[in-house]
Amino acid sequence: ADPLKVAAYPANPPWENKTESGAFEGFEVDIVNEIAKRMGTTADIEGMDFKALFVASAAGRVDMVISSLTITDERLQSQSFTQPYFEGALGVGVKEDSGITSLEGLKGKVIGTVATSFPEKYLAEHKDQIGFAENKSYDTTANMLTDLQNGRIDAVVNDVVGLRYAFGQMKGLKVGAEIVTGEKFAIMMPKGSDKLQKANDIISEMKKDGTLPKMYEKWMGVAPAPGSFAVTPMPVPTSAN
Amino acid sequence: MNALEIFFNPDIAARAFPILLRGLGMTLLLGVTAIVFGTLLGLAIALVRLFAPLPFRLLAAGYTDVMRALPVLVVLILIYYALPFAGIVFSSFTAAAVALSLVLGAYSAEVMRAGIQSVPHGQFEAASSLGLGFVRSMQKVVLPQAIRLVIPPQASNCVSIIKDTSLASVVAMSDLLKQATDAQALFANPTPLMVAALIYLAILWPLVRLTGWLEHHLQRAYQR
Amino acid sequence: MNALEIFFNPDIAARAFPILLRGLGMTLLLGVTAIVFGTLLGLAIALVRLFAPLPFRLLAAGYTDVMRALPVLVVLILIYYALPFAGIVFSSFTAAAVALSLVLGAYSAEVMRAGIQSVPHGQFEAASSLGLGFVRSMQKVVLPQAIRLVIPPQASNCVSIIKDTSLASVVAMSDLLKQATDAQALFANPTPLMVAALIYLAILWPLVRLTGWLEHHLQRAYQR
Amino acid sequence: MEAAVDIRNLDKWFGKLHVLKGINLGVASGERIVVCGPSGSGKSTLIRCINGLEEYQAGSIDVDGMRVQKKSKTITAIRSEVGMVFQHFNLFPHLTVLENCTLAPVYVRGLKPKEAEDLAMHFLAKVKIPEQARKYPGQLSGGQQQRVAIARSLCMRPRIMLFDEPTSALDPEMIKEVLDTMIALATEGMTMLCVTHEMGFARKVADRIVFMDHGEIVEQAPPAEFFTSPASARARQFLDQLLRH
Amino acid sequence: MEAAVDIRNLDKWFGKLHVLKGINLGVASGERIVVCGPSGSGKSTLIRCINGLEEYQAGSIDVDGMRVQKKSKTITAIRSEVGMVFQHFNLFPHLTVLENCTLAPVYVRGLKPKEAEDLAMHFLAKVKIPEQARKYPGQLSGGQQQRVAIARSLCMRPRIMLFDEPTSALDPEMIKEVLDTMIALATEGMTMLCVTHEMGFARKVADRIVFMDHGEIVEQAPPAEFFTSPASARARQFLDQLLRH
Ligand SMILES: Nc1ncnc2c1ncn2[C@@H]1O[C@H](COP(=O)(O)OP(=O)(O)OP(=O)(O)O)[C@@H](O)[C@H]1O
Ligand SMILES: Nc1ncnc2c1ncn2[C@@H]1O[C@H](COP(=O)(O)OP(=O)(O)OP(=O)(O)O)[C@@H](O)[C@H]1O
Ligand SMILES: [Mg+2]
Ligand SMILES: [Mg+2]
Repeated sequence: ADPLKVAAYPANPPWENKTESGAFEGFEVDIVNEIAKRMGTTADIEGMDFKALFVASAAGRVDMVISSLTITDERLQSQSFTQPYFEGALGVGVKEDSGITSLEGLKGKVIGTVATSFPEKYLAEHKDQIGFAENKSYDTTANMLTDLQNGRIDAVVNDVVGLRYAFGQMKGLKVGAEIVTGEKFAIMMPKGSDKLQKANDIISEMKKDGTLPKMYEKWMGVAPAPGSFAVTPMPVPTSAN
Repeated sequence: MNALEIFFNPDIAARAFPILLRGLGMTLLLGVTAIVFGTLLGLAIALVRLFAPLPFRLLAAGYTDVMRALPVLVVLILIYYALPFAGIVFSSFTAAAVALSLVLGAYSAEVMRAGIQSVPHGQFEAASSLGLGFVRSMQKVVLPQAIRLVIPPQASNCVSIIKDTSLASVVAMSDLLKQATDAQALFANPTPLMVAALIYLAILWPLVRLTGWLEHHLQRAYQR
Repeated sequence: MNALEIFFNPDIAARAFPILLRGLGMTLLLGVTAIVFGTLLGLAIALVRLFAPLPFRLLAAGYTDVMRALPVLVVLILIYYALPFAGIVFSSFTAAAVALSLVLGAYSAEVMRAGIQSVPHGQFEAASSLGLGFVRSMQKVVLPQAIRLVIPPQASNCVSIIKDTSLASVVAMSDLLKQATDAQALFANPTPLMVAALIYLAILWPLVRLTGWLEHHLQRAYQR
Repeated sequence: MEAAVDIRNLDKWFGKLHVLKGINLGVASGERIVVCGPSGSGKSTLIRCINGLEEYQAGSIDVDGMRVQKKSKTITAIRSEVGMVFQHFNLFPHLTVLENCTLAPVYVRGLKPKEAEDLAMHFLAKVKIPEQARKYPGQLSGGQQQRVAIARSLCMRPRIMLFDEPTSALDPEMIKEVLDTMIALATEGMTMLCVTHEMGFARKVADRIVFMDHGEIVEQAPPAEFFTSPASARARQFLDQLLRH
Repeated sequence: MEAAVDIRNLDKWFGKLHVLKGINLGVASGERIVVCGPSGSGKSTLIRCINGLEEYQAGSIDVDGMRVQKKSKTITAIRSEVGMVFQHFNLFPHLTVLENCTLAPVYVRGLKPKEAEDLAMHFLAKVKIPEQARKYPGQLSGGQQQRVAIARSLCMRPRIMLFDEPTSALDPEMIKEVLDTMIALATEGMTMLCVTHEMGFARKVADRIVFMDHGEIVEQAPPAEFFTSPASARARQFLDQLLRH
């Protein structure tokens, strides 16, 4: 069979990340590699800008997209998703000395998010409630975090796991607050892909036979909670809830 | 779904249009800012290069050369990402405006230098002989004559700079192009990009034609 | 830590250098590809614009106008992000090469058209009278005479296109600029960017000077 | 006598301007014709029609029995039968004199470069400038350039030569050397159709003088007759003006 | 009599070229001097030094008692005392004739625009072209342009006028109208230093003729004496050549 064409955002550890040698590694990388193996082929992963991921999938340029993508109703209109395998939460990344410790602390502040990401949409929907001054959208996480360090923005909102991981490397930044959103991370595929059902079945298997929970533990440092998405097989989602 | 519905989906076009218009506003504001400051900077550099003491002349020559040799995007990224290490943090808009002005300044300087040099030396001498000082001679005698020769190539420089405003999207400024790519990702449809391209065309095509026309009709020696 | 240590940290420069060299390779490869195809395309368009039947002539004129009115980055993004919806999927390199070639083609066409038009009509007539066909007349009589006038402005077009290779970084191609910004993020230090800027300067400054020289020495009517 | 050129009822317009009006002209093989007439009378246009540099709208032109039509296949064949010499020489400035002469023989006739060079040297000797073969046109005087242009045409071994005011762009000192070359050609029996106002030349070599005015052939006569007693008032007036200068 | 211009031991070099060699020349107020000499003898350079358009390296020039030094404060004062008329007029092509004349009075003398215009019209009437005031220089003949240039200088009410071959770029028909204007000026008592080869003019108005050669003043004499019996061989030779043309 042809190799599985996978698009990934190349700088999103621990989900997926390009190493110095140019190979991909990460939690979702392990998942798609295993799916490919069980389909009797290999995964061919290509790095793209975050915005380009949606275009690639919508245009049928790739078979799968991994990038800690949240299932949303809007995305379901033009894309398909497999069942979720992780319950995400948003983190508010700030400078260590900023004193921001909650969502309320963002009032009047300039916030950064990645363009077209779930957090960007979340902030747009909660703009009045939070009362932030401005939301700047970035093409890459690296640029966004650089600007946070430079002080061009006061805070960033992104997937909390990724932020924690990044702040392990970058000095002077921390996660100031966590926002529980109940968002579900899954693999995105072209709408109505003929590989969708097969991929979903394999994920169910991986959850049942313990492969997926093991990968979870390897990358997140803790075992998944019982009853969490990482261990519960589910059907192909038709809505965000 | 046929090609037209994909690339010019009227529904998406309608929803994307207000988003794009906001971006267009930023693009135009940036373009005008860069043109104003870049042109003034260019005039200053041209005057330094022609009339200042030698070390300053060399500095000005080096500046124009470096700015014409560096890609605009590199200048922009240096200003946006490298300067903060020296404690200078510009907003996207300021960074883009500074970068474009610096670059336009270099190109304008070349054009203006040529324009001023094309005014016959006898004009300076006649002005001096009448007792006019350097500044007055420039203002009343030399520059008004140089301007005819300067306008066409400077118009073409301005068109280039307006096109280069699209680079601001790279440093997260919400200009027309950035709004369009974001909207394209949002709607998972290329219509916003196509509409943005048409907006660029609508602004720039007439300007390109105007530049050609100016070259034909204005770039001759002064005569009546 | 003083400014020099921040902006030109020798240790980081040494570590970043191999990474940047890889990017430089891509940049040069992209530049050369675009120049080769862009120049050929330009020649074809110029010939169509001068000698083809009217509808083709108008098409060619429209093409050059549109390409000169659109920002290069917009062309690149259309090709990279919009074409996939039509099932045409290019890699970053191909997309960038196509975009730059298309743009250079338009600018080259203008330059070559002017060059060919500057060859006196009598030269075509003499060639025809001797029985030479259109292709041979072009190849042996007209183009060799046009080329002297074409080289200087085309050199300047090529410099622009080499500068524009930096735009490929926007569609995730690992060119010199992209490697530099990535390395800057990796080392949290602006040195890689500064080194990259110096590399651009080292390549482009001589070219800019050469262009000026060519304009001075070659762009005159043919004479011996 | 076979007709080298046969022009019948030729009409040509430039847009709305009727520049050739029902021209009939036969040129026999070996015949030497001088065409004259006031400026704008259509002389250049007429001879440019003969080798297809201009299209015509009505009537016909046959050269060696082949119909002249701009977009037809025979045009190349016709053009290699018909040599043309222009007022402004139109040498190729980027090629040496020798290369000017060998270009068409090599690429149209398919000669080997060596053969073409021998041929070129032969004709350059004939026009008396073999020693200039390696120079570029820009290094020669006007008279020399025009002689190169004649040699270049001859290298295609044409059966008919057309000249369009070949001496009118030359300084007076150089006119003679070009006319001498043309007289030598005529003496060898070349069919020639020559637009010129050099009446000395016409008197000496022309079999017939064709006088044109306003796109029409007003009068044709042997030179002796034409110069002494022109039939038409227009020709008389033209000759008067010519002599007064 | 007070000295309007006092030049002492003036030396000037262009790089290594010694163009003025120890010039001594005094011009009294109201005096009219014509400077002549072969091309390259330094005539233009001498009068350009007087209003500071050229720097000099040794010696001194005083105008109305003020030392001429290019970077000094007095240079503006000197320049508004000294009018200069150039060979090529150097009118400002983007300004009307009137604007040419009012520019310096307004910005240097500080006149009100209305006053400056009245003054300009006065002098334009004097040079006999008040009706051209609203035209641009490009619309005038050479002679008219030079007269405008003279009027423009006069509007600064200078005490001394310098002329550098004011008629040598003019067609013969126009020389007279400019010379007449200069003669009228001389008649009114203006101090004039005039480089010209118009010997008729020199004879009529000059108090003294200064003959230069190779950067030196070779001879000074009233015109009657200079033209009839020049003292130096070089002046004789120069006059011979001038008359032969
Ligand atoms: N390419 C053209 N387009 C339009 N009109 C033309 C063109 N060439 C020639 N004509 C017109 O056709 C008429 C005949 O021109 P032609 O050059 O044949 O005259 P001629 O007899 O050769 O004159 P001359 O002695 O000046 O060379 C003139 O009125 C001329 O203006
Ligand atoms: N700007 C300059 N730089 C160098 N040399 C100069 C310059 N101006 C004049 N010269 C030289 O100085 C010498 C005197 O020149 P000047 O113009 O004063 O002569 P002139 O007597 O006015 O001659 P002409 O009658 O030709 O106007 C000449 O040898 C000239 O070549
Ligand atoms: Mg003719
Ligand atoms: Mg002089």
